[in-house]
Amino acid sequence: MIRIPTSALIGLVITAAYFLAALFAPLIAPFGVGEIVGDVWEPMSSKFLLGTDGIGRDLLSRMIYGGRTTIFVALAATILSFTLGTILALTAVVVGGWVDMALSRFIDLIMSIPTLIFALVVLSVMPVTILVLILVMGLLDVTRVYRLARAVAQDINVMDYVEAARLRGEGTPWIVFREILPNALSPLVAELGMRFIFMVLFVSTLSFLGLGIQPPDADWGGIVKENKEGIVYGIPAALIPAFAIATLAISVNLVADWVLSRTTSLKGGR
Amino acid sequence: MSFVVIKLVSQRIALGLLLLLAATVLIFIGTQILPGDVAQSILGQSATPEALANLRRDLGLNEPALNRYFSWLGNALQGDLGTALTNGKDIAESISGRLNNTLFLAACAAVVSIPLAIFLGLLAVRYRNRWPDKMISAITLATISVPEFILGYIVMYFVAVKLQWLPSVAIVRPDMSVFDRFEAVAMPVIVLTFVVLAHMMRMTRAAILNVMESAYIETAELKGLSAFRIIASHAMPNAISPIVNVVMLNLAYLVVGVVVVEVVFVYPGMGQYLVDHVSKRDVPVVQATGLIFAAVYILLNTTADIIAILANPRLRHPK
Amino acid sequence: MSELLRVRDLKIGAHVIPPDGDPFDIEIVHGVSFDLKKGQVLGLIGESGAGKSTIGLSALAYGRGGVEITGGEVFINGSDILKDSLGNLRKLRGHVVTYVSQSAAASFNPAKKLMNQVTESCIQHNLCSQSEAEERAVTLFRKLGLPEPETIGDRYPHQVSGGQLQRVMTAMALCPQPDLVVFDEPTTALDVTTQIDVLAAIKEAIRDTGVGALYITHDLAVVAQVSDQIMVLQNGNTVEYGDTEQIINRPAEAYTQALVSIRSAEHAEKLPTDAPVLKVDGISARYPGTKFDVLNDVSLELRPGQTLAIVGESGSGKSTLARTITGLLPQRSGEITFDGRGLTQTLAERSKEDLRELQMIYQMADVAMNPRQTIAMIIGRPLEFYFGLRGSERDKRVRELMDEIELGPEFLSRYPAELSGGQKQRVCIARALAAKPKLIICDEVTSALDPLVADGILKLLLNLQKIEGVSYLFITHDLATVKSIADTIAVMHRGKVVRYGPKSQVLSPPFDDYTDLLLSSVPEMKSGWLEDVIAHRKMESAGN
Amino acid sequence: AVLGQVHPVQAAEPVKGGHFVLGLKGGESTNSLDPALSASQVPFNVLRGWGETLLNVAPDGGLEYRLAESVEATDDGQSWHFTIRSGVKFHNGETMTAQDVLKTMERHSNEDSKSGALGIMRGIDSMSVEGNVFTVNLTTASSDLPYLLADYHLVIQPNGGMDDPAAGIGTGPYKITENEPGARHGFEKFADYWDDSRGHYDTYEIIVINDDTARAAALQSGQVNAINIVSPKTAKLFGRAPGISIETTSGRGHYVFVMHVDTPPFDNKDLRLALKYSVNREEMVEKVLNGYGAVGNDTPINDAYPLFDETIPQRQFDLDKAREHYEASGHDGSPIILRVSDAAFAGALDAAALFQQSAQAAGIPLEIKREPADGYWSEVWNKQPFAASYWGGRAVQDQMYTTAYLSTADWNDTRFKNADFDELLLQARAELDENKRKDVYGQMGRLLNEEGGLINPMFNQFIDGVSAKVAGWEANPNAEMMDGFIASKTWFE
Ligand SMILES: Nc1ncnc2c1ncn2[C@@H]1O[C@H](COP(=O)(O)OP(=O)(O)OP(=O)(O)O)[C@@H](O)[C@H]1O
Ligand SMILES: Nc1ncnc2c1ncn2[C@@H]1O[C@H](COP(=O)(O)OP(=O)(O)OP(=O)(O)O)[C@@H](O)[C@H]1O
Ligand SMILES: [Mg+2]
Ligand SMILES: [Mg+2]
Repeated sequence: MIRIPTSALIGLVITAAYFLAALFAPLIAPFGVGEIVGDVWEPMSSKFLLGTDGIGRDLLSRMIYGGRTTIFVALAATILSFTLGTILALTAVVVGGWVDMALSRFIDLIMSIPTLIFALVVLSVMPVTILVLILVMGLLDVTRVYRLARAVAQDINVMDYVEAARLRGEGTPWIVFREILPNALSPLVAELGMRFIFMVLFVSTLSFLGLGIQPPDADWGGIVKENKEGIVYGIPAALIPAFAIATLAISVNLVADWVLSRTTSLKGGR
Repeated sequence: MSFVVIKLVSQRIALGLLLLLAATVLIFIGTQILPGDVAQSILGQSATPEALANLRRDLGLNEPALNRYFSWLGNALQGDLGTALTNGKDIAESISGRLNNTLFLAACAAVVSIPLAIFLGLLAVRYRNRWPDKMISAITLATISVPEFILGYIVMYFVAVKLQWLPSVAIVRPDMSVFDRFEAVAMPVIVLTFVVLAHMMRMTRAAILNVMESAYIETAELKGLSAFRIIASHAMPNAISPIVNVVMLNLAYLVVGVVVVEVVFVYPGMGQYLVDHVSKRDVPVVQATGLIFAAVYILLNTTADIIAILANPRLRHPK
Repeated sequence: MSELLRVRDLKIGAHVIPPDGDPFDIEIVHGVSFDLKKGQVLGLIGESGAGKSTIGLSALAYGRGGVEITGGEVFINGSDILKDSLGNLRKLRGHVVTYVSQSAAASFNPAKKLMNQVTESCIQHNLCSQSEAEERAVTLFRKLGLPEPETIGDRYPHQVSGGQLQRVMTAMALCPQPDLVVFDEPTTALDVTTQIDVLAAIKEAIRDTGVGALYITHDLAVVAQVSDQIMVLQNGNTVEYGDTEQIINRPAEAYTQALVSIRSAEHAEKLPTDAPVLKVDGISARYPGTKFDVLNDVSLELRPGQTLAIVGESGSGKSTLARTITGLLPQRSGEITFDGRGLTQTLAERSKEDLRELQMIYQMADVAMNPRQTIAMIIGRPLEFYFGLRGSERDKRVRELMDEIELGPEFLSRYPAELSGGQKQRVCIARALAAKPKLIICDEVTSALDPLVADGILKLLLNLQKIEGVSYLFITHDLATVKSIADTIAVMHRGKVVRYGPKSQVLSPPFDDYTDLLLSSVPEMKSGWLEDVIAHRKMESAGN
Repeated sequence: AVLGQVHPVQAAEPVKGGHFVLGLKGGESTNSLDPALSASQVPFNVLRGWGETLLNVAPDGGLEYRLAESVEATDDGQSWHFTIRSGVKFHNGETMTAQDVLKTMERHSNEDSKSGALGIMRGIDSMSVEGNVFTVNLTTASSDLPYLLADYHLVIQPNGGMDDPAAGIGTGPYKITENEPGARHGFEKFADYWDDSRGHYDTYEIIVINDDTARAAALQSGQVNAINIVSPKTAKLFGRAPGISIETTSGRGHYVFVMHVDTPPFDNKDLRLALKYSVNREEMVEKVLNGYGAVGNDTPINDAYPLFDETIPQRQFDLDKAREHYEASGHDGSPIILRVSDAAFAGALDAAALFQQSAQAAGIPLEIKREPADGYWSEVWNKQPFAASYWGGRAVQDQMYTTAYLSTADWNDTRFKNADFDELLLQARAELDENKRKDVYGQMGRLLNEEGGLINPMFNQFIDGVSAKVAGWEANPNAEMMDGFIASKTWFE
């Protein structure tokens, strides 16, 4: 059995709780996601455990359903951007030469186009579905992941043990996945944690551009925005989803930290 | 050695310029693809079809795209960015004011946040898995995961409304003293710092931890160096390239991505400027702004690449 | 004379966490005691993995990785440093006690110039000013026989040869003028002539400053020259502890006797037979960005089933030759023919079969293994890659190889950082053997091994040669090894081959100057030899 | 005949001086000083500061004479004579003449014009000047011309702004001193201004604050003296802050959903009625406007218009009727897609969500599709068959109907083409008897209410926030911020 430190345990429990809530949303949520059941911004009560939102929908139910979209979309986009970005970057470094040059500059190029223009152009030529949303988010983030992964891999690629593997005649996949990746893991895992947060926030940004999540469905960032006006008047409807995002972020990163401490240790973790 | 460096840097600069050229093409194409057009956007609901047609003709939207691209590029090379379709203002002039503001804000935020993030990162490594590390992580993660505008509202509410320490709107006037400018950007800087801190701090922490088990760290420890010196002077140089990349990413964000903070604090920067003109489909301005943003990205990315190579002697002097 | 170091009943353990399975504790050192006075040298010898490095580090109250000092006392100048606070330890380390690491290659910070690293202790402990420290360093570089002592400090660690790096490490330890230096195999990578310089420099430092030293080595002849007392270790236990003279001349224990006795690996020189398996024809090479050739018109031949030994001083280009043959460093001119076919300059164009048949064992074992792969993965990979062995078949072969290099199966699940220097070296050997190559380039493969294990390895190599006809390009500085294994010998000096021929011919007079120097520098296992040689050389140079 | 009356000057005694700051939503860095291009709130308010029109519509719906001293029409209502005020100076020192008026009108009515007022100039046959009288001849009679010429775009500029339309030179009480579109606009008192009852501040400035919360905070922290568009959700809470009053004014603006009556399934009257009946208007006013508004009746007209017919029965929320009509429509049950963005109006998504819920209760498969705010007006509105929209209303019913409901209307966003309706509109326009006209307008309203493609759940109110320091506030239903005259008509106590 692996001993899990308390902090990682907390992280795991909270993350798991959010995941489960998302998974079983229809079973748990007391009301429907778009159902108007009360007054505007009702305070917390036994009927509405977290109160109601700006037009009288049950906040708890919206949070539970919203978690679904948020976690699913953010997770899918993060995984996409991560695997693609890392593999591309590591391969570029390992293959080197003009492949590396061309790919890296191409990524720089894509990165230099303002996201807003990018998103709007995509929006205008593609149907707006969750899949497109995930693709757009993931692909935009690939550039960021790529640059980081490349920077890390570049330093590792010149190590003697990588040279030894080349000398053995190993192909690119082996060098990428077995020689470099394990040694690049900890900055990558840290970045993964961050990227997940950015994705959670990014979903709501894109939703407001009209891409993706359609009402009455919601995502947590979106619920924050829907209720943002109340914040300075002490109405918690916006703070609750913000709190959920923060706790999810912290939990995911607590887990990432734990993975990190296992990957940084040259002794296989302790 | 310095020769190698000069060659590398000049190569990268040349490439950067080439990239910029490619970026202009993409931006131009992008602005052509964007649905909707300026005439409609300017006049909105109160316009008539004739008025629209008139405006369109006035704005030269009927010429072929290729001609427009080359004449635009030619003029841009001479520093002439043209005039805005929407309000007829000289773009170079109105951008320069906005750009100054943006760079000023970005610089202030960078000066505060980058050293702070790296310092906190080092501190987190120093007290790894102990409470200072956990505190730093939890707080920065919490601030980064809260949408920017909420941070903005909270800071604004406490600092400006409750305590009345600072003005709630960061409006800058041309005749402002430097001190007043600092005062104006104080709150945006606080918020931006919160926003960018975590990413840089976490990467510093992770990248350094990744090299902390190397044998040379042991050597440093056996030299009796202080924990902090070991981290800062021995681990850091070997972890620099991911850190630099993340720092550059955040710098780029500070220059091109602070729309929300600009809006909340009413700061006249580039972000809002771009958004306004995109939504009005004011193509020349979008192109000019896109050009500047692309230049910023390319410059920062190139810098990151160069630093990464300079920081690693094995890349600089391959075997 | 006052007591500098006093160790009582030292026990050291390690916490091992295998990638699969439960963690467990092992004991590495089982209660060792010894004393060291100011100005004296205690030699620690013993087989690879006996715990020498671990004990050496305990003089700085330091445990590596999962290693922890579990019991006993270590007094430095009368105070028990195991009870010291971390702050006090920091004042001690790098100032009162310094350490010369066994693996110089990994121990230098790759991102910092050598000079900064050498002077750092002085500066950080406020011992002297930067310029003074640099002066000290340059003086040390010169004494240690490093080339370009004034400017070598401006290089980065990867830009100097293995032996040079090791000497810089010694300079780094001596620079702050400590009370006690722990030398962990400081001359393993050095040719005999250079070794004399280093030993002389160490002796001088001891004489001038009264520094005490713990000298860890497996080379009895060396330890005989420098140490006043010797402790013999085996499996973390003291086997024998006494004056140098007594241990060398009248060893009491069987294990010590075995160590002291001469080596047995021997083989008669074979005559040139078939067509050469490797033919190096007039190659020159240089490192990118530098302006002089490290290899200058080198031509050599190696026949199947034979061994070509390359000897030469540190920095003469031996490893560079190996890199060029393997294709890691493209030659500027010349031809390399392997098994009758011309070898392409770059690695990417060589066939998998070529690559398999030509294996290289790196000089610096610790940097040549991926720190995040277990030993089982490291040795198993060539089996899988070249022969497609999987599962139990592969495991079986891995175990066989482990047996051959005298490592138990408990090491299979360990990571490289959890091995001793010699153990890592052996793993690298096993990795090369796994490929069943035709030719192995062995770059200082036995230098980190104690005579007994080294002997075993040499026997293994010779045996393979006999059965499978493997050829070796054997880079070494150890002339004893050369004598026992080589058929042909090439002597390199400053990038050129200065003497080349069958063993019998190269090692018999008349000698050229350099070979003469080389042969006369082989340490002998008698005390006072070093002084004699030094005195003799001084006289000679005065005579000139 | 002379229409309307000069509006009486404010009763209280104004105090001169001070620096007044407005924090306004609705400004972009693309804004121009060219009156022709003014479209959002900030340019509108800026325009009101430096420019003036011939007339203003008074808060009570009457006319106020500004640069025109008097107006006379021929009896057939086809020719209108405007006597231009003399001695009025432009900011550049020149005197304003009837010639400037003519040029201005020509610039806005020119075929090549890009003016937002082009539509209302359409009925003009010819214009001329004689001495200080500016004459307009119409193609058909219209009793509403003075109202049309009160349009805020029609600011009189030297030589009609032909030389430099964006120079910002007018006859207004304030001169523009700084113009940073999307950020701020600075003004100082124009010393030679002709009307002493307006323009009490020495200087004033407009700061563009597009974020609702930031705007509220700026007022609360005393950085600005007045703000527009207080978010209805928080207006009550916000109004509790000390030193701030919330000023609400009912206007003619309405938050609507528009259906194209010529596109299936909306070409089916029963379906349209089903949708109309399934809107819970009270709830919407309560939840989206937080009570700051009034229910709509599926016509664009409310009691803020002159000649409003209050006898048209109010459509009620009636799920049974909705269900009945839905079944009668024979709709196949496929989702009816309503396209929405908050760009249409603040709270559009919320309103749509409420609509969806109540429609669902009636068994109508309404589905909401969120559209990007960017490009909403050009890509969605007036293109998609069912979308959210906002109409600010017009000065008079004729103008409103002409703009959007006439078969030939420029912005017929419901594709409502009804010959009877067109007939009635022309009839009303030429009718000079107010009672008869009111009757005709009533018929048109009923027609639209039954047949039209407009679902008008609510009329919004202007909610402005004003610091207690500011005196002289008066409600004005024509537009927010006292029809943009807040800087001209108020003063510091
Ligand atoms: N971190 C560790 N975890 C587990 N075992 C370890 C660890 N470090 C060292 N060992 C084991 O402890 C023993 C002693 O190691 P040490 O490095 O002291 O040997 P050494 O005497 O210096 O040998 P060599 O001459 O080969 O360098 C070896 O068997 C080694 O495998
Ligand atoms: N990457 C490099 N760049 C420049 N010079 C180098 C580089 N690597 C080695 N050298 C220099 O080339 C020379 C030959 O180095 P090489 O490693 O071949 O020596 P060697 O004979 O193997 O020595 P040793 O016995 O000490 O390992 C040395 O002087 C060394 O300093
Ligand atoms: Mg050792
Ligand atoms: Mg070498």
